[in-house]
Amino acid sequence: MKDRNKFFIKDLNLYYGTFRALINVNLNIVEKKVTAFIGPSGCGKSTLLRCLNRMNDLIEGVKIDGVVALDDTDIYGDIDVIKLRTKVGMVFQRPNPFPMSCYDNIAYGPRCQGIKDKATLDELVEKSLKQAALWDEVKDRLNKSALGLSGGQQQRLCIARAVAMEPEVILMDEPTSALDPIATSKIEELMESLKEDYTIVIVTHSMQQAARISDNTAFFLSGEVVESDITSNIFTKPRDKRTEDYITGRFG
Amino acid sequence: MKDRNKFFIKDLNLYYGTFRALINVNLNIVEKKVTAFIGPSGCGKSTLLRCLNRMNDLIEGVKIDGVVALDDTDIYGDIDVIKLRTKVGMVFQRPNPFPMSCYDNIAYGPRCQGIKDKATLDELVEKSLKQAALWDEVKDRLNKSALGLSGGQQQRLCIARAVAMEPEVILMDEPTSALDPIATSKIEELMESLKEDYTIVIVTHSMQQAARISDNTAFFLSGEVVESDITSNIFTKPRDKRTEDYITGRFG
Amino acid sequence: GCSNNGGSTEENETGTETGNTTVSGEIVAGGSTSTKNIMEATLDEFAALNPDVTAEYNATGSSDGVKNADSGVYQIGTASRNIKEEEKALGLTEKIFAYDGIAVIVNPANKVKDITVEQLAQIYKGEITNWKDLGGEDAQIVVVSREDGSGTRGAFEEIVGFEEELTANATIAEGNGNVQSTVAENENTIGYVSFTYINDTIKALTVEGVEATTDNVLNETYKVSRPFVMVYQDDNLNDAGKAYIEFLMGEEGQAIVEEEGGIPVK
Amino acid sequence: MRKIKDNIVKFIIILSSVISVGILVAILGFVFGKGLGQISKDFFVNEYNSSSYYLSFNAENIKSNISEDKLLDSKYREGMYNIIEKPIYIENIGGAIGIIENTRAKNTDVMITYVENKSPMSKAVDRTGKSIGIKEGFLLNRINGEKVEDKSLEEIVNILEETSGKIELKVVSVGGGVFPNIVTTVYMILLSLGIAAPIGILAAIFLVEYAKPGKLVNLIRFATESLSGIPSIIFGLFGMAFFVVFLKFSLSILSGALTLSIILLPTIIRSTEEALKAVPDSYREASYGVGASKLQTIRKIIVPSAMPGILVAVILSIGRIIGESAALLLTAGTVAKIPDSLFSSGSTLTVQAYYLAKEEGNIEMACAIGIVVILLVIVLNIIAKLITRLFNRANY
Amino acid sequence: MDLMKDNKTDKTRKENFFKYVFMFCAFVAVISVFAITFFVFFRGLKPFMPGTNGYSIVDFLTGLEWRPGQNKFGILYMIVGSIFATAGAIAIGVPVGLLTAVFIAELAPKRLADIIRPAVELLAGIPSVLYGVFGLGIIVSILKGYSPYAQGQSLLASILVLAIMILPTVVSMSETAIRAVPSSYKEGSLALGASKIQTIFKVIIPAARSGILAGVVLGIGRAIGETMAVMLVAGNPIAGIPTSLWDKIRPLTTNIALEMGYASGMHQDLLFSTGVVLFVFIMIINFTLNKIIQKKIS
Ligand SMILES: Nc1ncnc2c1ncn2[C@@H]1O[C@H](COP(=O)(O)OP(=O)(O)OP(=O)(O)O)[C@@H](O)[C@H]1O
Ligand SMILES: Nc1ncnc2c1ncn2[C@@H]1O[C@H](COP(=O)(O)OP(=O)(O)OP(=O)(O)O)[C@@H](O)[C@H]1O
Ligand SMILES: [Mg+2]
Ligand SMILES: [Mg+2]
Ligand SMILES: O=P([O-])([O-])[O-]
Repeated sequence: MKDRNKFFIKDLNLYYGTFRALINVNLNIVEKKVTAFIGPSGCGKSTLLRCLNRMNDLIEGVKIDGVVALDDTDIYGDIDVIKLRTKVGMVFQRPNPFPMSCYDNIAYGPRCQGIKDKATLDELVEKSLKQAALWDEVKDRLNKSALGLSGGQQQRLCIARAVAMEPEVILMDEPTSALDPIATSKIEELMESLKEDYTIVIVTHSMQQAARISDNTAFFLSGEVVESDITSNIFTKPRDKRTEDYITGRFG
Repeated sequence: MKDRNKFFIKDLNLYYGTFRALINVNLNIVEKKVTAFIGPSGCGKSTLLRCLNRMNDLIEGVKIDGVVALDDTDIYGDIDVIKLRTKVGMVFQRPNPFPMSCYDNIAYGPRCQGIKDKATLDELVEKSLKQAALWDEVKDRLNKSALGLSGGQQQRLCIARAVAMEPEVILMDEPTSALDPIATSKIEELMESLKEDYTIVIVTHSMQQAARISDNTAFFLSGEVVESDITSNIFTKPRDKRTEDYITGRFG
Repeated sequence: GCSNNGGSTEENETGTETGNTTVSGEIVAGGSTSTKNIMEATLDEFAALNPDVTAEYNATGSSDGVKNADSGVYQIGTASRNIKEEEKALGLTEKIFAYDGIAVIVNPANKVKDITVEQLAQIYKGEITNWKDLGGEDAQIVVVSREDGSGTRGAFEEIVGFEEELTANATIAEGNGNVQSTVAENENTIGYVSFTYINDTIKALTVEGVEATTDNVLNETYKVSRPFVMVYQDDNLNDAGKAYIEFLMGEEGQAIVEEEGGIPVK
Repeated sequence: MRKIKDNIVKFIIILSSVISVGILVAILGFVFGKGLGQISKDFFVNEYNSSSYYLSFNAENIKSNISEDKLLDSKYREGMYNIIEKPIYIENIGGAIGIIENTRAKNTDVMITYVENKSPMSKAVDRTGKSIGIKEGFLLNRINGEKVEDKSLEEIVNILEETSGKIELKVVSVGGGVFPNIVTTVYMILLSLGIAAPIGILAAIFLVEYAKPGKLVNLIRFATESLSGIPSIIFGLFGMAFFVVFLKFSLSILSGALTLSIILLPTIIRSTEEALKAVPDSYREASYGVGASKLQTIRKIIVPSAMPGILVAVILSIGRIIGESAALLLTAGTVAKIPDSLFSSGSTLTVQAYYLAKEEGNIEMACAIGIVVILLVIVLNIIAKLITRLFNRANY
Repeated sequence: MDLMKDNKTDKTRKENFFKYVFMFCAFVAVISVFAITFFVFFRGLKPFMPGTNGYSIVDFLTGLEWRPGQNKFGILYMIVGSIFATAGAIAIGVPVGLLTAVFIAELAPKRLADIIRPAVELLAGIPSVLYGVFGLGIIVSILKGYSPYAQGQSLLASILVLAIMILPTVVSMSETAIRAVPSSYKEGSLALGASKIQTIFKVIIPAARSGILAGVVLGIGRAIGETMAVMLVAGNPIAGIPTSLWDKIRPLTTNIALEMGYASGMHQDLLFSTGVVLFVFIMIINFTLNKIIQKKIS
């Protein structure tokens, strides 16, 4: 099976006011694979990730040029942003469940889409929680506040919340950086199983993590994508000197 | 020259309320060396570091037992905490210059000690900034607000501020984690030069950084010090399986 | 019920026992603070006799009473002084419904008992400034007056005869009550309030030997008195308003005026 | 050296705190000391003014076996009255009357102290035929037009016993309470908040969530900020000229509430803005991230999360309504009666206290009202704390 | 393609409808704000307009006597009195309030702070009339014993009453501001061997400056705008620039409240003019303090 590109990014520049945070980014993101963005702090990983579901729209003074296409549609064209976001889900660095019950957290997105039927919602909640490997842990406390969960559980709940929308892509911005090792490994396992159905893009600070879980890796430096390739190539035979320096721990 | 222990930590336990954040920690910190604390998030690195100058005193509900001795004096005994802190300086994760001029930032500590003489202060400021490799960059803007400096410069200013107290030990809690690679490497160079005069303890998330700059390394896991040794030993022949797993990126 | 909706009130039948024709409607009155007690008592009695009447009185000041009677906010406005020239120009109907004495008050600790109108004028003009000149102790006189525009002040200045020459040194207190409290709190003060506000926290002086009583005002021996006036636009009066005015000016109403410490007009 | 200096400064700090607290204690002591004596049950349930009624009924012979003790043991005794002459039961009217002394006004009155179950008095009608009913505690003023003032208890009893057929009594309900002011205060709170809270909260949502930062928002912010510094007397002037005179709402609780609303708006807008801004962006991001629309995000996530802050703003506003006097005096009037429509005037507790101090020099009563107000404010503060705590618990 | 926009759905309509509801409310708020401003200025400036047989603005602003009956409407002595009273209240209330806030936020044991804080907030809830009554009953009575005049109503009494009244505002705003100072500043200072007091005065208070100033602004607003309390203790004379703490003053607000019920015609308009002067006062103070805050921060 030939790899199909889910996202196609061409000559993308992004400015925060006058500061150019992304510089001529060209990148393809392959369908049903895990793509990792690595690079030192402030290099623009989160910025690019948030371009993919137009989350940057929320920030005042952001200007963008270039093309970001999802399945060949330019998402910066005249599209329905809300629909885009139902297709491209997102999980954030800090677990951010809503201050409501676990059930309501998962049902939030579908309800916003107008799904009211209790049975449908019940089913969706159960399915999503199972996919997020959280069902067994929370099935008895579905109606308790999600804020009472542990950090790792909260993060899986957020993944379940994203999954409940049945998106095509899931974006994850350092999803494990606030978690302990055990929770981290659970989430990594989860990603492994999710990639059968979803295209996953993950930002991570940990090269080990990128090496462990991703199929493709893009290395960022100061707003540029220095190199992108299949993960093993990046870690074993980087083409760029800067990539090599970073991989071998000469900085960062 | 035989290594002398600057800090001697024995059977230290620390509780945040009922949560035991440090468990029977035993550790020696060698004079005029760089000691790195590594370990996954939440394992107690910062907590131990803050024990060394009793910064934890500020937190409500902290209880401590065990011994932390500086040059053979138990710092949790009947000592003058303020004097302790002049001897054991600290640099934080996020640069936290005071909202005043660069000059006043550096002169702050000495002034608090009662030094008023302008010439003495001038000299001290210049010397500290030079030690922190910042003099050339700020000498023309000493009277401008420190908040106008870049992140890396701010962090070096904070180091200069600590140095101005002419302490014996400098504690650094992830001093480069908020900085870009260039600023990071500058600070690493700086540490290299500072260790001739000072005992340095640094918490870091980056194993590469620990490997690059430290002489000794302590590996933490869930509140315990799993292993501490000279850095090359930790990274090449760890005695504990968990250390090895962490070093080789199996978690964290 | 047998209320007389919109019917006319040919006749004032209050005071008789049975078979009353009552009026209905709303009376909004307001104005002078000094007339408040009288107005409230008569309105209450009137409303008791005519249960379908609702009545309220807002004590917002004499000038406000005239102004609001003109603008229609009040159906009936009251003033505790004579209507001024420029107010007369508004073409409102005026009616004096009572007279009032103004008591000159001092602190109960003050030894002075009597004062002349002449002395009052001198004190308020700032020409006499020490109690010893009045036979009291050697202490400064603290002159307390009311706010500009107050009916009580207007009347007092007019009667005592020092119009617009109030000493710059006077303390201005708002309302009869504040004059009273201010005088009660300091033994060197002198002030003036409506008769209706005399109580035991203060002492009313005799003026030229005459005691501050209703009788003495009626027999014209007590000099410091003034009229209570009501003003209204004729076509702004509803049935209830008309009937009320008749009631107030009648025997019943005037009896209440007297009960409340005012001096009836007849 | 440093120690000494630190200690001196510490001493000054503590001294300042002692002064602040001392002032508080002094003020509370003053208010409670002056006012406490005035507070009784009557104070809360009575009208401020006494009101008179002419009520008539037909004499009937109602026997009663009420005991002597019971006759003395009526409700009025808890209030501000002392019995001077023991009440006498009169079969003709099915009730007892006695002579009492008003401890506050220091005068004596004839009071109907007891009304038997089937007494004709409870079916008494006013002159329009409306049934009002004579109640225990009413003062008796006239019998068939004849004043009772100068008569002895026996004479009065005799007159009543001898009258047969229709009897008309003039009775007076006892005043001296602040019930109407309490009711007016409640109306004022409901009305002003009913107007200002929705407008203010929705306006704040617009400013935080919709408006692009720029000149317009800055202008609005500047306007609201300067407005919060304007003395309320100026609002009173505006309310008087605009609502009272121009719109012809007259001196009424409506004019008062509208004026108060304008006073409250800046505070409500500012505090709501702060509460909305304090909602972590992560909630917004998460909501948009699952494809919620802006309105959905506002309604389901942002406003509920900002609720404690908004509620606190509302409660602070209530405090402001309760404490306001200058503006209300000019717009809502001074009538101490329960307003029977939006267009009747009424005085809140604070206005009444102000009025009593200013016009009647009745400091004790003003302080008594002050006590009620202070208690109200304490209750409100506690509610505000509880709300914050409740919501905080929900958050962690 | 299913990502395409569809503007005609119910959902978008609803979104837009509510957006306009929000906007409408914002405009109502703005309009009422401007209506008041416009109205007060309109009425207040009317007497000074050329063409009307009004009053000279110069006489108004520089006059030393307020005798409406004699057509003398000078408010300079009131302006001076207001400024003195406000400045005095700030000079006393701000330091005491600030230090109390420091005590509550930094020094007091948690339990004590939890008692003092609500107690001080309670002070803010007491209707100002009662402050006036308290001032008349206690402060004025005490001052009378020391005054060279035979009475206690004075500038000093006004200052004291106002200082008490601005205390709660200053305390709670300063306390909030002090609490909001990032703990990193405090940690940074303590880690340098500064004592607690040094940290408070050299780092925390300067860093909390803008919040504290905001409290001061509100406090000034309250001091200038306060009517009912000062009216009872100021003396409100009809003329005379105060030259000592014992002189009586007639604050601008009091002037309005005293006579509004009684005034008509030009007299009433000139009371509005007094309101305009107050308005301008507050604006100027807001503006300068904002400027100061901004300058200090940049
Ligand atoms: N809202 C913003 N306004 C202005 N500049 C911003 C904003 N967000 C990010 N930046 C800047 O853009 C650059 C890229 O930021 P970004 O958050 O994408 O980095 P990152 O690679 O995700 O870093 P990290 O690993 O620390 O999350 C940084 O220099 C950052 O300071
Ligand atoms: N003030 C506090 N109160 C209660 N628990 C705390 C507090 N500070 C830290 N902890 C807990 O103590 C444990 C150790 O925290 P610490 O900050 O020392 O970890 P760390 O190793 O520095 O982690 P990181 O790399 O994320 O900085 C964590 O589980 C943390 O949740
Ligand atoms: Mg990032
Ligand atoms: Mg840490
Ligand atoms: O309120 P006055 O009766 O003095 O006008």
